[in-house]
Amino acid sequence: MSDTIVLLPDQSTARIPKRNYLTQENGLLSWLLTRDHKRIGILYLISISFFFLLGGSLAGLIRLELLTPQSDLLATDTYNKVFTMHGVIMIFFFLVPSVPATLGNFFLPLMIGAKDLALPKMNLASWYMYMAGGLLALWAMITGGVDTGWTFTTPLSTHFVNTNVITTGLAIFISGFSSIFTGLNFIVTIHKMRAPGMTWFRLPLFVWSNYAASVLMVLGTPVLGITLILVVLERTVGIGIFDPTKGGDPLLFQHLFWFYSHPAVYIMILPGMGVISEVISTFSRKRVFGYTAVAFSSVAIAVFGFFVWAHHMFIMGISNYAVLVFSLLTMLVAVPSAIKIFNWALTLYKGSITFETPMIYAFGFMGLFTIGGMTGVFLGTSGTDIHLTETYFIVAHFHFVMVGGMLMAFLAGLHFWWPKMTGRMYPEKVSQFAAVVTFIGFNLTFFPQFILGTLGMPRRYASYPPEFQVLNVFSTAGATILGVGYLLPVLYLTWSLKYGAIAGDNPWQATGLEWQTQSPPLTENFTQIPIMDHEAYDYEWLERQKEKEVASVG
Amino acid sequence: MSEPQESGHRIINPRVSFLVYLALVAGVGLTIVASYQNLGIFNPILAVAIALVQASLVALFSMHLKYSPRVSKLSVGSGIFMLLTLFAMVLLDYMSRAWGSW
Amino acid sequence: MSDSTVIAHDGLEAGHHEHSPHLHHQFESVEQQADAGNFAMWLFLLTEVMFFGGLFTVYMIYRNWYYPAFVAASHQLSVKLGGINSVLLITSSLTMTLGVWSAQLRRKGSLIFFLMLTFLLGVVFLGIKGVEYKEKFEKHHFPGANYSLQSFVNPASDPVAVAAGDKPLPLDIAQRTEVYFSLYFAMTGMHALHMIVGMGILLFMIFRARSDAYTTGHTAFVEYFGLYWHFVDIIWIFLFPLLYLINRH
Amino acid sequence: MPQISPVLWQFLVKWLTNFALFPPEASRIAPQLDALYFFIVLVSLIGLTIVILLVTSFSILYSKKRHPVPVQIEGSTLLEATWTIVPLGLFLVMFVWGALIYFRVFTPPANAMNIYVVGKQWMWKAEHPGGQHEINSLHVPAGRAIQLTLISQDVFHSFSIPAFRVKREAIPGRYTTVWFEATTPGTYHLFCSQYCGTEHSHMIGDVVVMSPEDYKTWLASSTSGASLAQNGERLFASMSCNACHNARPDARGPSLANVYGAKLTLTSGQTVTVDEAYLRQAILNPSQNITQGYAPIMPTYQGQISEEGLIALIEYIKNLNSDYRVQQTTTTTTLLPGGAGKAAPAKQEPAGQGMVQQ
Repeated sequence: MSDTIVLLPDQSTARIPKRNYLTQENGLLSWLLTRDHKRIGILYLISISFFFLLGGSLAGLIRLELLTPQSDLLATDTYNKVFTMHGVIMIFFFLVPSVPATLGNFFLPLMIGAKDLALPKMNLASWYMYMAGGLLALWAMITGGVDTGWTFTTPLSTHFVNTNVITTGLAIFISGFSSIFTGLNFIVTIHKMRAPGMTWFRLPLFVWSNYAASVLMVLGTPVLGITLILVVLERTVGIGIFDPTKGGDPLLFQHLFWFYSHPAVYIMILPGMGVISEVISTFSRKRVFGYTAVAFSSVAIAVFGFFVWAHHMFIMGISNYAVLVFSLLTMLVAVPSAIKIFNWALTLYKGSITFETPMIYAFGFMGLFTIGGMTGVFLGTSGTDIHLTETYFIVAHFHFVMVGGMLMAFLAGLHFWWPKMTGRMYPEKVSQFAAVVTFIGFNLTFFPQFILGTLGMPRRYASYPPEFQVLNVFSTAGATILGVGYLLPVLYLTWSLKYGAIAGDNPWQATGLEWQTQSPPLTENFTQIPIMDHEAYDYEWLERQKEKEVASVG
Repeated sequence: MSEPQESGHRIINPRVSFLVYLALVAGVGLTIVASYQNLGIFNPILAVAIALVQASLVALFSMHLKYSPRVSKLSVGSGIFMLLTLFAMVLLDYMSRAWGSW
Repeated sequence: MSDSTVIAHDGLEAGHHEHSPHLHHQFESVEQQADAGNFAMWLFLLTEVMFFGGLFTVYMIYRNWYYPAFVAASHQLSVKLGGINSVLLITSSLTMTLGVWSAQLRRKGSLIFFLMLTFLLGVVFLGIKGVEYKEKFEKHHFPGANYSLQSFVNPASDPVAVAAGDKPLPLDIAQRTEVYFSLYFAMTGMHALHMIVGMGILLFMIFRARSDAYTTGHTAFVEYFGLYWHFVDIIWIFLFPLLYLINRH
Repeated sequence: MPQISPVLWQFLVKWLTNFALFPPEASRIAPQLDALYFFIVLVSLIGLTIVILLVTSFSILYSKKRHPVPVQIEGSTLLEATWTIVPLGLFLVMFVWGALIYFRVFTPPANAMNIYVVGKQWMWKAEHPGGQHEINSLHVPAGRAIQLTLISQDVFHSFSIPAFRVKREAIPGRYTTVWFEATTPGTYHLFCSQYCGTEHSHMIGDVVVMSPEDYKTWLASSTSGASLAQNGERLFASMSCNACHNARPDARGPSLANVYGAKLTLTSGQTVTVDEAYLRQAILNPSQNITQGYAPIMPTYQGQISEEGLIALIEYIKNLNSDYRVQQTTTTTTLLPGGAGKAAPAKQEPAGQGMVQQ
C-alpha cells in the first residue's frame, strides 16, 4: 500500500462504533424530526440525489432529441418544457444546495469543532422548505410543465406562455428560503460556534468557501424572491412592472434576476472549490499553498460576484457604458479563480501524492474548471460575447463550470467524506474507474458544444441545421457515457453501505477536526469540545499525534 | 463579543423609548409639513433624509443596535452596502442609457 | 497546555455548566446562545432589507421615468390616513419596546398588556390600510384589466384629484399611473403581509406569555420578535414619504 | 467500401460532408472578432497547458513512491503575486480589445443603409427602405454598411448571424441597432438566439448576400409598389398627423422637415437628438416628449399603430427634407382613403395639386 495513504483498521476485528448519529434513534420520525445537522445532511443528500437523477434524465431526453436535426423525438413545446425543467431542477434543486446543504451541513460544525449548527430547528426547516419547493416544482412539471426557460424572461413568462409559471415561480421562491436558512445558519455558526483556538485563519478552506457562499445566499436570494413575486403578480393580477405595454421595462427584470442569478453561480461553485482545497491538501500531504490567498480569494469572488451581473445582458440593450463597467468588473472576478487554480497546482509541489478517487475527481475539476473559467473570459469580453452569447458556447461554458467543476467537486467530496459519513469505505478500484469514465464522458459531451457555439448554433433549439449534426452526435454519445459515470457511484456507494470495508476514524490521515472523531460521528460530534492548537492542514502535527498514540499504546 | 453580558438583551430604559417615540412622531409631522413646501429637488431628498434619521433611531435604540455585538452592526453595514450596490449598478445602466447610444 | 493534542476543555469550563434550562444543547454558554440568536436575527433582517431593496430599486427607476404620473397617482392617497397609520405603527413599535422591557423585568401582566396593545395597533393599521385598499378598488385604481384612468385624464370628476388641484394628464402619461399603483400595491402589500405574519406571531406570544414562557428570564424570543416588528416599522417609515408624499405642494 | 452497408455509407457521407468546424467569415467585423477570439483561445491554451503540465509533472515527480516525505511550504508571495498580476494584465488586454470591437459592432457608420427588422413570435420581418419586405430572410448587398434597426412586437428575440459575428436582441418597446458590412456573397444562417417560446427553433432564416448588381435586380423584382416612406406618408395623412404638423405658420405642432438628426429642446428642458428611438417615443408617448414652445396636445398613438406602421412613419419623417414636402402631403390627404375610419382630417384646405410622386 505504498502508493496510497489509506489507513484502515484491521478488518477482522474492526467494528463500526455502536453509538453514533445513525444508531442514536430509530424510526422514520427520528429522521423527519431530527435536529442533528448530520442527519439533515443525509436527508439533503438523498433528496438532492433524487432531483439530480431526475434532472439528469431530463438532460438525457434533451440529448436524445438533439441526436437528429429535426425535432422528431419530442415536439418543440415538450422539448422546451424538458429543458426548462432540467434547468430549474438542476440549478435550484441540485446545484445551489448540493455541497453546502449536504457536505456543508454535515461537516461544517465538525470542522470548526461545534456540536451542531447554531440553529438546528431552522436547519430542519430549511430541508422542509427545500422539499416543499421541490415537490411543488415536480407538481408543476407533472401538471403540464413550464416552458419559459429557467431564466423566466419577461414578457415571455408573464404574458406569452400558458404554462405553470406561477407554480414553478412559487416553488423556487419557497426553496429560496431553504437556501437563505442554510446560509444564515452557516454564517452564524462560523462566527459564533468555533471551538477554542479555532481562529479564522485556522479554519479549513472548505469552511471559508462555504462562508463566502453563505454570504451570497443571504444577500442575493431575497432579490430573486421579490422578482419572482413580481412575475407571479404580473401573471395573476396584471400589475405592470415588467410589461412594456404598460410602461414597464423588461430589462429591469433582467437586472433583478441576474442580481441573484449571477452570484448564484458562485453559490454553486465556491463550496466545490472548498472541497477541492481539502482533497488536494490531504492527498498530497501538504498544507494548501498560500492558505491566506486561497481563503481571501473565496471572499473576493463573493464580493466581486455581486458587481458583474449585467454581463448576462451585453446584447440585451443595456447602455454601452454599462457594458464597459460590467465587462471590466467581470475580468476582475476571473482573477481570484486563477489564483485558486495555481495555488492548488503548487500545493502538489514537493508533496507526497497519492491518487485515490477524490484526488482523481479533483484533478478532473482542475482541468475542467480551468477550461470553464477561461471560456468565461470569452463571454466576459464584450466583443467576443456578441458572437458567442446565447449559443451552445454558453451552454458548454457553464456546464464545464457546473458539471465539470461543481459536480466533480461534489463527487470528490462525497467520496472523500463517505467513510466519515457512513463508517465504511467505498470500493476504490470501481470508483476510480467511474471517475475516469465521468471525465471522458464529460469531455465528449460538452467539448463539441464549444465548437457548436462558435459555429453559431443557438441554445434551446429543438431542431437545428443539419451541418451541426456530427458534433451533436458526439455530444449525445458522450452524454451516454456520462450517464454511466454517474450511475456507477449511485450503485457502488449504496453497495458499500453494507459491504464496504470499515473505515476507522481517519482513513485518509487528514488533519481536519472532523477526522479526529469517530466515524460515523456521535450525535454530539465530539465527546469533549476540542481545542484547536495547530494550524489547518498541519500534517506534522498529525504525525506527532500518531507517534504519541503509538507510544502510549506500546 | 466584548460585553457578552449586555449584548443582545440590554434593558432599555422606557424613558429612552419614549424619547425615541416622540422624535419619530415629530419626524412624521416634519415630513408631512416639509412635503407641502415647495423645495424643488430637495423635497424628496429631505423626505428620505428624515426617514433615514427615523430609521437610524429605531435601529439604534428600539432595536438595540447601539448595544449589539459588532457582527450585528457589521451585518447591517453589509446590508446597506449591498442595497447601495444594487441601486448604484442598476442606476449606472439607466442613467447612461439616457445619454444616448445603446 | 501540551503542544499537540485535541484536548477537551472540560476542566476549564466546568463551572459554567450549570445548564440553564433555556440553553440549547449545541451551545456552550448562555452568552454564546444569545449572541448567536441576535446575530441570526439581524442576518434575517438583512435578507428582508434585500427583499424590499428589489422593490425600492424598481420604485427608484420608475419614479424617475414617470414622475408626473407618480405625482398624480400619489395624490390619490390620503396623507391623513397614511399619517395616522405612520403614527399607529410607530406607537406599536413603542408598545413593543415596552413589552420587551416588561419581559426583561419579568412582569407578566404588563408584558401581555403591551403585546395585546401592539396587536391591536396592528389591527387598526391593517384596518385603515384595508379602507384605503377598498377605496382604490372601488375607483378601479387596482392595476389589471379593470384599471381606470378616469381620475387622471379627467380630474374634475374626482373630488380627491380636485382637492389636490390636479390638472388633467395626457393619456400617455396617465397610463403610467398604473405602474405607480402596481408598485403601491406590491410595496404596501408586501409590508402588510409582513405585518400579518408578525401579528400571527404576536398572538402566539400572547398565548404563550400567559403560561410564563417569557417572564422567567428567557426573553430571547420576545426580543427577536421586537427586532422584526421594528424592522417592519422602518420599512413603513420609508414607504410613507415615498408613496404618499410625492410633490404635495 | 463493399463491406459497409450502403445505407450506413450514404449516411456517413452525408453526415460528414455537412460537417463544419468554424463558421465562415462573411463580414468586415468577422476577422477582427476572430482575431480576438483566437487570441483568447491562445491564452486559454497556454493557461491550460501550464496547469496540466504543473499537475502532471508534480504528480509524477512527487507521487508517494518517489517522494514519500512531503516538504511543507507555506506559500510564496512572489509567485502568488505573479499569477495574480499576469492573468489580470491579460484579462485587461482582452477587456480593452473586446470593448473596442463591441463599440465598433454597435456604432453604425453615418452612411449605413438602414433596414428595419421586426421580430414576432415566430418570424423575422425585414422592411427595406424601398418598400420591399421579406419574412425570415434578409437580402443585403455586399460591400455596403447595413444598419439594422430592430424591434420586437412581443417578447425578446435575438437577431443572430453567426457568419457575420453579429447578434442583437430585439426588445419589445424599444429600437436597438446593429450594423455589419457583408463581404462575401452567399447564403448564411439567420437565427433567433433568445428563447422566445414554442417555435423558437423555427424562427430561423437565411441572410442572402448579393453583389450590388444582383441586389439591384432583387430590389426591382420584389418591390411592392410603394416605398416605406410612401407608406409612411399615407399613414401620416390617414392618422391626421398633418392636422398639426403641417409646417404652416399657425401650425399647432412643430414642423417635421429636417427634424431627423436635429437637436431639440423639450419642455422638460432636456435636449435630445432626434433619432428613430426618439421619434417612436414621440408618437407613442408624446406628452413626455413635447418640443419647447408647443402645447402638450398631441394624443398618444399607443395601440393604434403597429410596429410596421411606426417604422413607415419614421422612415417618412426621416426623409422629409423641406416644409414644401410636408405641405404636399397635407394637400394630398383627401385623395387618400380615410385610414380605417379614424378621425376625419380636420380643417383641410381644399384639395390641391395632385399626387406626390417619388
